[in-house]
Amino acid sequence: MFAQLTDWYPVLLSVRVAVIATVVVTCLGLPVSRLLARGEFFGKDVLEAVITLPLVLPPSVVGYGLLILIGKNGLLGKMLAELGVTLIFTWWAAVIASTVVAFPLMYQSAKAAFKSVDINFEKAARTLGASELRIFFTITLPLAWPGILAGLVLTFARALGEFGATLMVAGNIPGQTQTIPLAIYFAVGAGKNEMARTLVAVITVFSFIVIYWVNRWAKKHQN
Amino acid sequence: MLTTRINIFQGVFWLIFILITIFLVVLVGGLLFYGKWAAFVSVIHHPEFHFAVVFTLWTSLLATALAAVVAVPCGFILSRYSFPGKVLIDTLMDIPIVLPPLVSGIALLILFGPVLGDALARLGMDIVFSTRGVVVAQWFIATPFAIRTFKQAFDSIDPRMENVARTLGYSPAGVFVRVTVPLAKGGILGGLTMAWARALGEFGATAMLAGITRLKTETLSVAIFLNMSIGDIQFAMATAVIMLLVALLLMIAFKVFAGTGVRL
Amino acid sequence: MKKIFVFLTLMLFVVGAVAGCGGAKEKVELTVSAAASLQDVTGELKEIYEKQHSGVTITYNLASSGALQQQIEQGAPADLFISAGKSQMDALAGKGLIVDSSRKDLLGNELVLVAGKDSALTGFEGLTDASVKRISTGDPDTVPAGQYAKETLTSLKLWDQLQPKMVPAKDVRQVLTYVETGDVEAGLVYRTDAAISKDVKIVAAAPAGSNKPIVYPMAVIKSTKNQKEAEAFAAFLQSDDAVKVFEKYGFKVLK
Amino acid sequence: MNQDLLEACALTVNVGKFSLKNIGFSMGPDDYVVILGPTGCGKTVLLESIAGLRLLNGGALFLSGKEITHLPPERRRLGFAYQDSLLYPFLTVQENILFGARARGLKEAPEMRRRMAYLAETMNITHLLGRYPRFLSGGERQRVSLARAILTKPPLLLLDEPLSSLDRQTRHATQELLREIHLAEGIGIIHVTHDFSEALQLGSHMLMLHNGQVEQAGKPRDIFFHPATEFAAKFLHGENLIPGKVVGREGKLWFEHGGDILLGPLPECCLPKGLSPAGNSLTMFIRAGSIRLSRAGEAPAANSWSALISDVIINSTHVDVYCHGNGSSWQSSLSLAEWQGLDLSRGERVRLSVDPEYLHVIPQ
Repeated sequence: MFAQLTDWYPVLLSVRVAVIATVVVTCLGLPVSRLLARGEFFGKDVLEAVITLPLVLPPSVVGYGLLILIGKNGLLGKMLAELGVTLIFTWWAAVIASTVVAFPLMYQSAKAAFKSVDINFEKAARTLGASELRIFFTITLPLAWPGILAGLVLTFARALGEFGATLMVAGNIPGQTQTIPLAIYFAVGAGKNEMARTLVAVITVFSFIVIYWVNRWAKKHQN
Repeated sequence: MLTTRINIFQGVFWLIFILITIFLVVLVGGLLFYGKWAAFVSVIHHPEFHFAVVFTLWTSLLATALAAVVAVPCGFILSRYSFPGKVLIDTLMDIPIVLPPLVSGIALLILFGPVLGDALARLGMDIVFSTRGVVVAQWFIATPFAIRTFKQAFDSIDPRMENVARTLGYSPAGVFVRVTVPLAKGGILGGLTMAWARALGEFGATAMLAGITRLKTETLSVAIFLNMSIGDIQFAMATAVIMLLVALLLMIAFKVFAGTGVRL
Repeated sequence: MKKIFVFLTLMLFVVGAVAGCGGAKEKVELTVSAAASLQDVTGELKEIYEKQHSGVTITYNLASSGALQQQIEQGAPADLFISAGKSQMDALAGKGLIVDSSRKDLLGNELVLVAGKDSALTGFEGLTDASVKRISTGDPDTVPAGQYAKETLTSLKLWDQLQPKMVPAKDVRQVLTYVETGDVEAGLVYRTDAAISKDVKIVAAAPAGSNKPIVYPMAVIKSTKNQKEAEAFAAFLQSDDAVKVFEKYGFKVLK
Repeated sequence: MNQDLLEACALTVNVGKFSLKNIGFSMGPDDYVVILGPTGCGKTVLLESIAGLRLLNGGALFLSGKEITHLPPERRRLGFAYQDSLLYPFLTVQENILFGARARGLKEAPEMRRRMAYLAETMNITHLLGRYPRFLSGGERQRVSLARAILTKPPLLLLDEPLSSLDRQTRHATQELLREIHLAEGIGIIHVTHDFSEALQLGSHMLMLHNGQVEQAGKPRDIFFHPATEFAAKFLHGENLIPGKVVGREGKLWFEHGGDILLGPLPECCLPKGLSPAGNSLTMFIRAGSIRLSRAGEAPAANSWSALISDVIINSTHVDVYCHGNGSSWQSSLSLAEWQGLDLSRGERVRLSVDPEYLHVIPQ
């Protein structure tokens, strides 16, 4: 039924990629969603739609777009090459792919959460002389926390399962850029059904434990 | 002093915001300009493209509607009721997001092939290699996003808001329609957008369950795959870009459509 | 909010109407699961065949050979399978899912070394050069082209040496994309695929005998309800009419 | 006797580990009942149970003689308003007020329109009708919330801390409004609060809750001066709670504290019912305002004792003097005029005295 898992590298790599991508998405996503939740300006609708786009495109197309962007001859790739940085075919490319693909999920969740925060709490804090940064971290963020947590779970899950874009920009180099979903894909293709099943079990159990733990934690802190 | 602090804070936010926007615009722009303009024209006039657009729109919208039908009660129950194993089930509903689409596709293939295939065939409801399969696959991929966001949206409602409506004469169903849903509107819209976007771009599970058949189960994602696999990258990318534009228009239309008259 | 519900209900209605349209068909519909790289050529053949046989509709299900194999193993309703590699067909034969007598090697192809248009690469021996940083082939375990590439490089005694440079791809198309964008300096693909791409050049063909013969086997699936029609179509694919079309696209037809 | 508006019989409600036990009371159509108690005593749970928002685990409810125990909230037709006004943000003020009419399909009915206009007029919110709640102040929101609750003329209005989120000025105005609603509309009110001054000012009846049980019920004034338990006394800011014994002397009952102080005779009315008090350890309850204070030189008299001033706190309306005597602390409140006439300061010896009619003992 199951195969002995001798190579744990894909598992460790997947965890690393998913965690870093989640952190990056959070750091980038919160400011963006906060601004768009409150601000009103011309073209906001279009901008919002643009941010949601990586969700719409098939991941392989996102991967192709990234390849054109951060590949050796890509716009960004050339600039980075001059600085001595190569992203393509490294696990950092996997992080970037996961980040781009999962970003809209955090954005949508966090935006709804920020919108639901009663603006009067912030106003009250402002009249008490708190700085904007302080208000954000001590008032807005805690009040919006449940929604952000939902975004975190979605982001983490999506980053962990990301396949199409990762395959394109990070390649499928065993021991270097092969994450679990990639390993599963190639195990299935090679007819190694036991290995594929084992890897599916690993990724399912692992994500189950993490998400379960987050949910439990959230439930406990709800009251 | 106060003003400078505000400026630094907002400056950082705006900086990140602008960088992300530029990044995404360049990403999409790369696809746009890597192709040739002639390709766009030929894509727009191609009957296969017309089929794929219409097919994708109705399958993805149907999948989203079905996802909403499932996610509204699921999200509501997960948000409002307490029962043993609730966190476990809550977690279970997120798992399809983690699974690589190929695995989801195989799982669906097993379910609707060997397990349920005969029964469904007797009902004339074949799923495997049919257009229904496309909807099923998209629905399966999109639903967890809707459930999670809907639950979150229901969570953020003060139950006393609903209590007041009960005392004002509304039945539980009336409260749900008149109070709960309007209050959760932001989250529900966000969830629907996510689910729809995900259904729109779904490829792996669809390809596995519904097969990749020109002019039959050809969604835009499938069209992109088909054109890429015969080396017609120009055509594929033009399709992708037009797909983006269609999605963009629909999203904005949806927002305007749903947003009229109600301001939160 | 009410509007959204009205909208969704409307969608359901429309969709119900569309879904209800699939009435009974008198025509025989053949589902051919074929490797995705065959779609253009098989598309042309479909038109010819349907013109000759008005009672048959050919429907192609196109994906990578591995995915097609998976679908057939899970009982997906395919009638004929054209694989890009021998191993997928062997796997199905091993499970007794194909009509063994119908199995034929339909097409042949050739493995070539490709590089970017401006590449200075002249042959396989140049791959060890430091200027070649990355080489892409199909994944040797899953992609038939990758298997052949491994055989060729092994027989040239380059495989072990080139291992650190390798980027295994999920199909030939991905290899070509990498070469086109310049992210890898060289790749090994089929001649038919290399011919389509305008941004790559063929540097060299794999030396004769360096890999097992590249064949595209086909077979009728055992669970088919249209065995007669499937066999008839298989015979057509080997007819002279079909050979002309295959050769137009650069395939070798095996008899 | 008039028919009761609401009769609650032995209500029991379990909420997790907390439970409301055996609550019974009744009120007439003209009553303004205040339910008083500290946070977590079950006030809100009781109110929600009456409204039908929580299932009863036991007991029965009757509204105007009809049993409503098993009716869902929407069929009880009671008015209800929470502490934070909880207006619907997606509706204008007018739509919020008409929300209850909409439930009955009467949103466009002329009598409802007239009623809304009338309520808006009396509550001074006519100019706000077209606005969305987020543009309203706290007091305005609360008035809209009240208008919404009484639009369809419910016989009974349930209010959960309606004043506690308001500032002092708004609170006073809203208090007036509540009184007016009660009198002019003829609506019975049950008003939950933790503030006993609110209870004293508004309530015709009071129900004090503690740990899910009725601690004491009665007229607010009676409870204020004659709390039945030590908890009630403390919660009503009882200043002097002095332990001691009740002793019988000359056919009367007296309160003895520490051997030196003998207060009495105790008035009959203030003794705990059903208790043979003599010899029992009890607690003496005296309001600070009932204790008089004089200079130490005056001759000892009945119901007086000597003490040392330990602290003096001067307020704008009165002066609180804290004393120490006979091993106990005493608090006396003086008017500013009295205080000026006495001219005392910390450390001085004084004589405290109390009129026997202000004595009240409670079981320990």
